[in-house]
Amino acid sequence: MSQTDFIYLMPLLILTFAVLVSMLVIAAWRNHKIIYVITALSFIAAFGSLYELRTTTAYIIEPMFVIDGFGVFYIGLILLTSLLVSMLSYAYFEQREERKEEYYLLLVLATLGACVLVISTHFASLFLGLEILSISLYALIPYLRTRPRSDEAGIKYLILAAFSSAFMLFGMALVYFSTGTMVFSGLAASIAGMQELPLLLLTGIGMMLIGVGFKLGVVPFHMWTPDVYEGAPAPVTAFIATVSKGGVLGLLIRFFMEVDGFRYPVLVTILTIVAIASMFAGNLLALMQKNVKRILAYSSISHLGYILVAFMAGNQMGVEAVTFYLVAYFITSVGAFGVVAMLSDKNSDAELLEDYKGLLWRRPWTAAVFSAMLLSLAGIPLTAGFVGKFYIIAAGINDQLWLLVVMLVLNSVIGLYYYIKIIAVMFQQPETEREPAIRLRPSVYVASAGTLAVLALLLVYVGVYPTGLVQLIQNVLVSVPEIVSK
Amino acid sequence: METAAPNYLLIIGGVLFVMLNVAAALIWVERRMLALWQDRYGPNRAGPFGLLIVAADSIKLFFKQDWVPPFSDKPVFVLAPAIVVVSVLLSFVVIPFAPGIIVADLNIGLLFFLAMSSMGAYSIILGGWASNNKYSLLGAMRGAAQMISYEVFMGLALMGVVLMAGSFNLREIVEAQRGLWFFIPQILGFVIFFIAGIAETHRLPFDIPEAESELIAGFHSEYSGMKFGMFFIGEYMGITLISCMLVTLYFGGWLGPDFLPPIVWFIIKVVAFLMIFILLRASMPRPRYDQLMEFGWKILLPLTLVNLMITAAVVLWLEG
Amino acid sequence: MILVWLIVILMAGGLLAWLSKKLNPELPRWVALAAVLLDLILIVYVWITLKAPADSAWLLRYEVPWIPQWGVSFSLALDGLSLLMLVLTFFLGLLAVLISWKEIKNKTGFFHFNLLWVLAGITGVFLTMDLFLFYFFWEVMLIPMYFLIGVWGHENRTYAAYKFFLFTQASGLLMLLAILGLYFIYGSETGTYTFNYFDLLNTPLAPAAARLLMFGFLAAFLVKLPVVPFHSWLPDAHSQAPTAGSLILAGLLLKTGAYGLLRFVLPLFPTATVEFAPWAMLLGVIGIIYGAVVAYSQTDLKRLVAYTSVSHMGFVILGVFAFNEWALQGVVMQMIAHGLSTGALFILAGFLYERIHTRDITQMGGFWAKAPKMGVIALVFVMASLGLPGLGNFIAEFLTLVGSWQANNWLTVFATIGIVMATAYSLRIMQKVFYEPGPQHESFRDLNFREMLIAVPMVLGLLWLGLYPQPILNTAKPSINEQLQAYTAPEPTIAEPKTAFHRQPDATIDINQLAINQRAFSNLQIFQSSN
Amino acid sequence: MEAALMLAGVLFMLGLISVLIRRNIIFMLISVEIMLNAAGLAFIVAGSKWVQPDGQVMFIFILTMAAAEVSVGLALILQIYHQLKTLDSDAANLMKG
Amino acid sequence: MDASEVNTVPLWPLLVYGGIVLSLVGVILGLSYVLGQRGKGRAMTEPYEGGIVSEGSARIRFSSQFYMVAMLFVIFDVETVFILSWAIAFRELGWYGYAGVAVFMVMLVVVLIYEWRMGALDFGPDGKKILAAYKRMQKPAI
Repeated sequence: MSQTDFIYLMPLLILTFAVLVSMLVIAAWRNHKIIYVITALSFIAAFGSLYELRTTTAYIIEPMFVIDGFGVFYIGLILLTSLLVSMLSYAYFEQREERKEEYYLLLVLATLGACVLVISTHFASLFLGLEILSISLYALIPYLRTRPRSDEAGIKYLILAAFSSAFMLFGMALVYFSTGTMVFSGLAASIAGMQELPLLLLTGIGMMLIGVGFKLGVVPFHMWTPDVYEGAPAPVTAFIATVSKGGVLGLLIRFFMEVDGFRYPVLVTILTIVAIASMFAGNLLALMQKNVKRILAYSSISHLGYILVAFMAGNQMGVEAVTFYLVAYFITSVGAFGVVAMLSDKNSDAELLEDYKGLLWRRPWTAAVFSAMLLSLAGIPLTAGFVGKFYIIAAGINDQLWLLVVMLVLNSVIGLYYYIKIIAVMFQQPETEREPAIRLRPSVYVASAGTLAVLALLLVYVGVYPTGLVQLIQNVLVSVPEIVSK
Repeated sequence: METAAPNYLLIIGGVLFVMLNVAAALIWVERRMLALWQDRYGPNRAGPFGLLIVAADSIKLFFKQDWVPPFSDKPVFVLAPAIVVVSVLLSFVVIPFAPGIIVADLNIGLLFFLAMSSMGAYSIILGGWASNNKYSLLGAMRGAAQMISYEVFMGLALMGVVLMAGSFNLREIVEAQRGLWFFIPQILGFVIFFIAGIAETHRLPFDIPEAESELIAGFHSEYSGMKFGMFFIGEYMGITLISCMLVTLYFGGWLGPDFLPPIVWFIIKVVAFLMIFILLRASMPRPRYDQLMEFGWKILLPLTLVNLMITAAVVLWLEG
Repeated sequence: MILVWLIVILMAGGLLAWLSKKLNPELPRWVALAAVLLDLILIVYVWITLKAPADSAWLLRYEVPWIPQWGVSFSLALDGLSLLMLVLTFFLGLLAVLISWKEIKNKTGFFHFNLLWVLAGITGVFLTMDLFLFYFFWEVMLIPMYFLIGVWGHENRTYAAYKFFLFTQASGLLMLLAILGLYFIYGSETGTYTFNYFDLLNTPLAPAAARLLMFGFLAAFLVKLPVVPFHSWLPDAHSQAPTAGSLILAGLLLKTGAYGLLRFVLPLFPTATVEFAPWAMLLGVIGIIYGAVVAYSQTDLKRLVAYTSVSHMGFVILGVFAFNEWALQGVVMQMIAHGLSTGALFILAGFLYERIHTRDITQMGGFWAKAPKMGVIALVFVMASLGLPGLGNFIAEFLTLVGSWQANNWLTVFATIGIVMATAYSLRIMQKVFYEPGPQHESFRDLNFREMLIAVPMVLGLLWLGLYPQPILNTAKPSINEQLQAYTAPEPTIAEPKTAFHRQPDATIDINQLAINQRAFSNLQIFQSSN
Repeated sequence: MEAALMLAGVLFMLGLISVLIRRNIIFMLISVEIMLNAAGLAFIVAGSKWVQPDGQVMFIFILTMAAAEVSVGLALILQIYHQLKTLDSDAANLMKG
Repeated sequence: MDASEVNTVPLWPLLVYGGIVLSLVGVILGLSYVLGQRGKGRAMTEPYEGGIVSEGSARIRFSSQFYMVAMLFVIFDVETVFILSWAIAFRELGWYGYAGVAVFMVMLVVVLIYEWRMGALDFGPDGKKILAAYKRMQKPAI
């Protein structure tokens, strides 16, 4: 470690420091606003520190991390998303009676984990990042202890996540056993010459994929998604949908690109099946749901399937598409769950379809934002989701993945149905006049309404004028030789 | 190793024999000493100065009914006292009584000791739980809480010694004390280890899990016969073990002026500590459970950390 | 730049209309009216002032890069075909605003927002010369339409809106795949990746790929048109939509399908289209007859009119796949005439619904006596729909049939039978609604001034189309020739020379055919001037 | 070496099967711990095969993670027991679909 | 760890010792089973709870404070593992390693402070809570 190493790890250090400081502050003086400000500032500071890191060459901290454009971009994305989530959380928790302060602590920690994940190049750092993220989530999911379903969601996530961690670890151990290295590049070097992977190594990589699959919530490891989405507080759900999955995805891209897993037909076949199954399972199961959070959960399964389509392209365009789609998906998910959080009252989240009846007439702006988010999820023009889906289809066609692309298109149509269903519910005239939502304090209201407005504007901006983002993604990928060379 | 091929069988036999007897003798010693300090006679009927009281007691225990309560969890109930004896006896394996007199000169000796001593918590919690008796359960819970808490401070306090000696091997730790016994630089560590040691053996004054006056013997209320005897003897062997560890880690083990053989130095030091243990029992009142726990977490833990950092800094500084 | 303004005015007008609701619930109507009127004036001004350059069919072009990384540009262009379509769009748009004046009472702001954005999407579709942008606008016009049906529609609106949306969206995605396929094939062949229409026209395509890609485009356009197996969304959507929605659906949205066929399918995939032509024409004829038969058996007035659309659109596809100037001129005429006549019939249905709150024609009757003005106007509309000479539809259908006769005699004969059936269902409307005695309705009033303001221009428009169609034909001619160029110009080089050799006969046939067409067309002009 | 790896594999399978068939949440947690420790064992075996300390380092990490997880898990289980009065995982199944 | 050094310490004495210890325990338990008298008393089948007849099962819920201790133990004992690994190698690591562990310790201390303030380290009955409960009990009377 040298002094430059510290500069390059600055975002992580800032987050760690923020955790310690807020812990002390909580110990000294419990105050929701102060902790929130510290959290937000730490995210902003960490994001600001990325300015120093924008590079065109990869900086390697042996053997754990590599800070390259890809990593910096993902860290930035994660930090901004977390910032938005924390802003939503403020309004969400302000009206609740539980202890609120520790929530931010865990949020920052989870963000830290995700950041570690996307720059790791070693099994140890991978594992550390993943576990920092997961363990924070174990506590975040059942944070509202008095909710009937929160514990259930928490324990389900805990057991399944630990279960998947075990798979991942055993897989790593097998890989380590057969290659003698835990560094991605070393692993790549040792299997570079092989046409066929030895059984032990294949099993190892397979088990690691199972672990990643669990965290991503793709079929057949998707069982936890709807329950956890439903049971967790809305901002936490937004966090899981975005940062948690995005971090793991960033890792998966880095690992696969480095190892060049696309050379092995077995892995490609498995991933293809997983992608198709995820798309179908997510969309078909979503059709039957009456709970908005569950619908979004199933939709997230299918969206991960879409992302895998671009991932399967396995070239630079594929990575660009995944990254772009991820940005769009982040904006959209945070926005959608932000609306859910905003409409939630003191006792329960606004999650049933009935809660949204006539929303368009009660709160037109909120409903408009929500509609925009849903249309983006459905991939309708003028929204970021459209460009993202377009990018993915383009990447798929470019790599001749006709089967996957056709499946994707088919699923887009199925998906439309339930997104539109929610929108249709918002049109309906409410039968009874619902009592007006509790008036939040203006400052709190502004925080969440402002966040939603920012998200909606971003959504349209990226949807109408994606050039800037595309350019940015292409620029940052230049510093990653593993991706550009493909 | 100084002797070319130590006679291990002899050592094994010797260690076992001595330890069992020391524990037995301790029972008599303690009763006599307590009596002395409390101005009464103590055991004085069986044999000269009541010396045979231990033998009489153990014969009695053997012939008592081997009672396993019908409401208990039977296998666990039987297993619990065995665990305490086994774990304590096994701990003696790594103690260097004198050069060459050691059963297994493990280079992770200290860790072995820590591992074995934490096994003790199992016997208490299993015994208390299997008894299916509310007082036993309470005693077991308290005992477990106390033991696992002090386990932490004990381990951390030991780290000071490890830092100075640079090894987990107890023989090497003793060798490292040739110039200066560690209890001088590590006075803080020594005090913490001593307190933690008492708590680990749930010896008076920290006998909270079995406090007769509150919990009617706590976790071993339902035990009788030789199974009770094993808990009983286990406690005395535990005291011996802690004394041996104290001597090894902080008081130079067998080291001493040449006019006495090393083993004798070791015995003298251990006996001194045993006496201190007995004296403590005679002189200290029992703290409340919460006082004990808070003392540990709020005072001992920060102290160990401070001790650790200072020790490391000083060692590094001295070595340039 | 004026092309951008056409779209921007509508979009901005939409937002403004939505926001102005806060000030006054009536304000959105005026804002919307102003926006559409402005556009109409603009486009008519363009029509009158702009003369086509001699060497190209394109009157105006506008292009700025949009997503340069993907070769996407914001590219708009106007030729005669688009010009006509835009005039129709803004004219019908204006009527749609007027027709809603009294019908839509709640959420006026959002309604006009959606209305104007549909129009904006349609304008974009007619103007854009970039395939990415085309798809973009193609989708943009769907969502507001969905809202129009879903929020302000009749009793069964949710179902209808779903059906409309899913059908069009699914087919649209297939088109997206085809667009991307074209994009990548062009990119890999030439090294430049672009969505530009004019560049992609030169894509060298292997026959198999061309066929697949063509089906992708066809899927979207045929569903939109609609052609018979894919038509089932149309009766539902048309009958459940509010009057303005039906007007736009029938008058404009269907035309985007026809426009897409003309603009994209024919020039992009000349050989594949020729292969497919007999089948497409067959589908067209089936549509004509099927639509007519089913229309006759309807009792719901709007549904009836909806099925007549199916029938009329059959002529469009018949004409498009005849590949000659006559037929294509007929198609263009049919698009405009049908936009006016069917739109008019929906407006009529709207008037009736406003008065007696039903669309069931068994509940109507004897209105001739009560509302003579309405009766006369309805008579004109119905006559237009059945293709009476002197009204626009006649010219359209006649031209189409002349063109298709040259392509396929038998199918044309069957299509002619369709016209006869049109007479039957059209007269049934008059008979049932106006002549036959029916249930009594209190206070059935005749058309008022606003309603006359809506109806009279449509009557005039239909008469104009029927009596003096030359301006329309002249305007459309250059661009139609441009679309047909692919069938006369030498074939684009094809990847496999063997196949190219096999293709040769087809191409010669086309050229011969066109020579015949040229002759026939000069005859037609004589015929028209005598009319 | 392979034998030790086999042992780890067997342990892992035992834990896996046990997670799948157990209905008591505490036992499920314990089974997961077994799986984690099996992974740890595999790491140590691998480390000793390549004569590197990495395997043991990973084991310490696993230990830490398992500890943290058990802490949270136990707290959650307490909460669930408090609410449902049972630890049957079928009972903790309010959410369906 | 040097492989040759491990081999100089024979492990068999440890195993022999362990075997003897285990068999000794077995013998003691077996002997007392064989030698012990048999008998039945009236109250021998009841748990002894200070002479009072036992009420209910001993499988009772106890204070969550005990779980808290378990968690504290888990946290800090695992930290010990890291300190341990450092302690054995701290000479090689030098001041650099010292700084690392210092950071680690700071984190530990922060956690400790936090827990202290949150009351995780208060094991006795909480006076404030009892008072609050007492006041709640009193309220209905007023």
